[in-house]
Amino acid sequence: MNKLISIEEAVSKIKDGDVLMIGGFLSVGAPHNLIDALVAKGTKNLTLICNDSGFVDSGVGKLVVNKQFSRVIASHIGTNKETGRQMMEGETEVILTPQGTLAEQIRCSCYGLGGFLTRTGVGTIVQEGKEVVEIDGVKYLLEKPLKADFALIFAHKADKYGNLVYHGAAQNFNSVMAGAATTTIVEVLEYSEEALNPDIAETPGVFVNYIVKGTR
Amino acid sequence: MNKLISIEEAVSKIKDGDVLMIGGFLSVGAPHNLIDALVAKGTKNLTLICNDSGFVDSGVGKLVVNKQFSRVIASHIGTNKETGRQMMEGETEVILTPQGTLAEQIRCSCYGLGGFLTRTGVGTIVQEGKEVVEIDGVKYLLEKPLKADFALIFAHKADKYGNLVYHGAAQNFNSVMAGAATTTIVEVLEYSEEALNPDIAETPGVFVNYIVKGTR
Amino acid sequence: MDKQFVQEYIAQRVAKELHDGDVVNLGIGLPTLVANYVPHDKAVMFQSENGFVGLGPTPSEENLDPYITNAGGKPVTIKTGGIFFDSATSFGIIRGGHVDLTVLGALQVDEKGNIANYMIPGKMVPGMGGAMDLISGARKVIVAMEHTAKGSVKILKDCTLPLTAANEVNLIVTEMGVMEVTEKGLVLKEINPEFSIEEVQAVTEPTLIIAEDLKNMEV
Amino acid sequence: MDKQFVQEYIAQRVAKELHDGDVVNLGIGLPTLVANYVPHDKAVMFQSENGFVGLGPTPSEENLDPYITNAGGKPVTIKTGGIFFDSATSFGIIRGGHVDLTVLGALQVDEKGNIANYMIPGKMVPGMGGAMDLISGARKVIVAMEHTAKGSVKILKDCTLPLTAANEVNLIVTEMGVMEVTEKGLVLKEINPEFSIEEVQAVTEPTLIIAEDLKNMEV
Repeated sequence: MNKLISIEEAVSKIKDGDVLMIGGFLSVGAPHNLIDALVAKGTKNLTLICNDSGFVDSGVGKLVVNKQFSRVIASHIGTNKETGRQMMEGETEVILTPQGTLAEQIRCSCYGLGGFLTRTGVGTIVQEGKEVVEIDGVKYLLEKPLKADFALIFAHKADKYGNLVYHGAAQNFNSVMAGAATTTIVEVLEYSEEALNPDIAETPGVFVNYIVKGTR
Repeated sequence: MNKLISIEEAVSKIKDGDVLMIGGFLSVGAPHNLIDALVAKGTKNLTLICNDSGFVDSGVGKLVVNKQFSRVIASHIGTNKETGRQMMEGETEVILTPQGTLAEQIRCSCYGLGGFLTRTGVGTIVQEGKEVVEIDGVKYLLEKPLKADFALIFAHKADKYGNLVYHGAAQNFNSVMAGAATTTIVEVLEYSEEALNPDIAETPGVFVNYIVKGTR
Repeated sequence: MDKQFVQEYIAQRVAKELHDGDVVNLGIGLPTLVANYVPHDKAVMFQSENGFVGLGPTPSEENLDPYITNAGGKPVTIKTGGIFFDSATSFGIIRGGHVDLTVLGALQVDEKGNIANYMIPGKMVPGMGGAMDLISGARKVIVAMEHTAKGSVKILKDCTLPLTAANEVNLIVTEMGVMEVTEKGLVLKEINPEFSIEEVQAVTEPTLIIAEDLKNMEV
Repeated sequence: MDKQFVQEYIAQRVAKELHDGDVVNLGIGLPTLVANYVPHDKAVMFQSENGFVGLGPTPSEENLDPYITNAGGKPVTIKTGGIFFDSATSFGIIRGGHVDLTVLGALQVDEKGNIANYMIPGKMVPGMGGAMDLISGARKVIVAMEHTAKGSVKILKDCTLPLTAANEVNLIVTEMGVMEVTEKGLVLKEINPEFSIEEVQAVTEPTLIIAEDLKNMEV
């Protein structure tokens, strides 16, 4: 059960057409080294599930610029003009989702839930095509899980069992995505053969399949 | 914004007929001092939401023995014979709920969600009276949030802002209940005027209204 | 009044709505300015939807931590007593009513409390980010904006742009006055003494209900 | 075979179903014994539904920590590499298919993979605890039990007791054999050479499908 692999081995697992969850918020806490290796490899026709589409020169935005996505599911694409251009010109399908709904949809996949009810989006465009459930006079949208082949996430530190800790605002979607895809690969600043304190470790190693060492 | 109050002041807020979430798992990680003060006060006609009903001489079981609950919502009551007796003789209404469903119902209240879909309980007695939603050929039960007036929880340490850390298996339902009731009161082994490390603190102080110091 | 003065004036008035112990989320732009006017006797914690409570000011260069950023991706600090968490918890705090107040700008707002602030059909749509969650989830929603946009009316009977949320706005603060959204319509509670009621009404589509105890807007 | 021998025998056979890296949840009673027979070349982590992965043996008196207990409330230890979490995460692990295998006892199990193991109508109902979640959520569900209860049949065409879960059991291991739940019915894959097929069938309600490569049950 050795979870530590090279970045090359990690990205070689990802095939054309796969669905990827990628952590980070405006590229803060993104798995930058995995992204760079994926850009170099040029895997195509991917689906991105991410809070946003980063910047043209940072984070998942590099993959957008390299035209590796045919579909993007995000809460915000305003910081990367290329995503907007691809959407407007019909090159890439873009599905915009409220940020809290996106986080909860990802969690549902990890937690084996079939969906959840939220007031967010009621009476807006987000409601279109969704079931509206009324309970005690309050309307909710039924939102369903988002599934993925890979979750590419970033953590501050991992032990060899895959237990993770985060630092600062770099946690964002990373810990939510851990375990939410068929295969979870974490990029870390620090790797430890010694086990983390079980009271302090945040993400259980059972959610993590592979660990790669990052360089920044 | 002083959150630290005495145990007496804390239990004086709880009135006959209130709905209480109480943390702990077979009385491990239960807020023992708050429970003892509530036993002494004798508040009646309460509803208990808890993983289990503890033991006759430990945890929430003491409140059961003192006949302070008219309703108990739990996943298991087998370790406290008095709960079973009260249920069989019609003195106390007992609603048995799968443990994972109970945890998620409590979280829904904290997180402002209207419910969730789970496969747990499909085709069993738990399904009775609930909406069954079929998605892609899989059947789910629609489970709704559990609301409460008070969450009485236990943590290892609190800072004066109400941020909490836990130890060992004492976390269980405690961190899930924090913020899930109108008012959350935490009993702690250690109280600190100094702020906890923001990377390590687990429960945000925004979920905690009052802090009391425990003695064990 | 020049634009900057107007914005600071609105922010100052909004700051009077803060209560001791409040957890507050400020939208980008004008609402951000509210943080500069928190009364000194009130302990207010700002929430940052990318994952923490305790949002503090921009760091000095030597205190800069690349992993401590606000929802705009800019370096910030965390205040004593703050705490970091993941995006699911962040939106649990937002959607579960644990944010006491959110302050946002708007393209349009109407007398039913509907708000449109994230897209203009035909133009590039940046996405709603956390705005829908914030407006639907926060206990109190204040729209803080200039009363008109280059002369065109923004406070309407019915929003014409796609909504960010329906029936969620509680209070509208502009440089002209303070308006509360009620079941009967928009109630003008305070007016900037530089304007007459008629002047305010002239740039407001729905008929304003004038509060019996209409006050002068003070900052 | 005496009762203890039977139980140890069943537990040993179940242990052969463990794979390197598996996350496993063991029910109370007989299933707990499986932990004693983990093959030395396989790293298996046990999950404890009260909130951790890495369940270890009973502590010595000086190592006892009152806050480290198993799902029965008894003092245990946490192994190196384990981690504590809350009940929502614990059941996220269980319901999200992150538990590779759960082993439980049963009052009744049937050829459709239905299982009844938590209540007998008219008797005191202790509650399902985490059993419904575990059986519905784990990737593989093994029922480990004595073939009959004091001579009465437990493996049925249709469970008559209230179900804990429907169509979720994958494998049944008793002292008489190993049976797989398939769409066609119960397939006898292994038989304890101390018994004949006829003897096994005599205490099993549904007609057993005999595997073409029926093997002797070995531990």
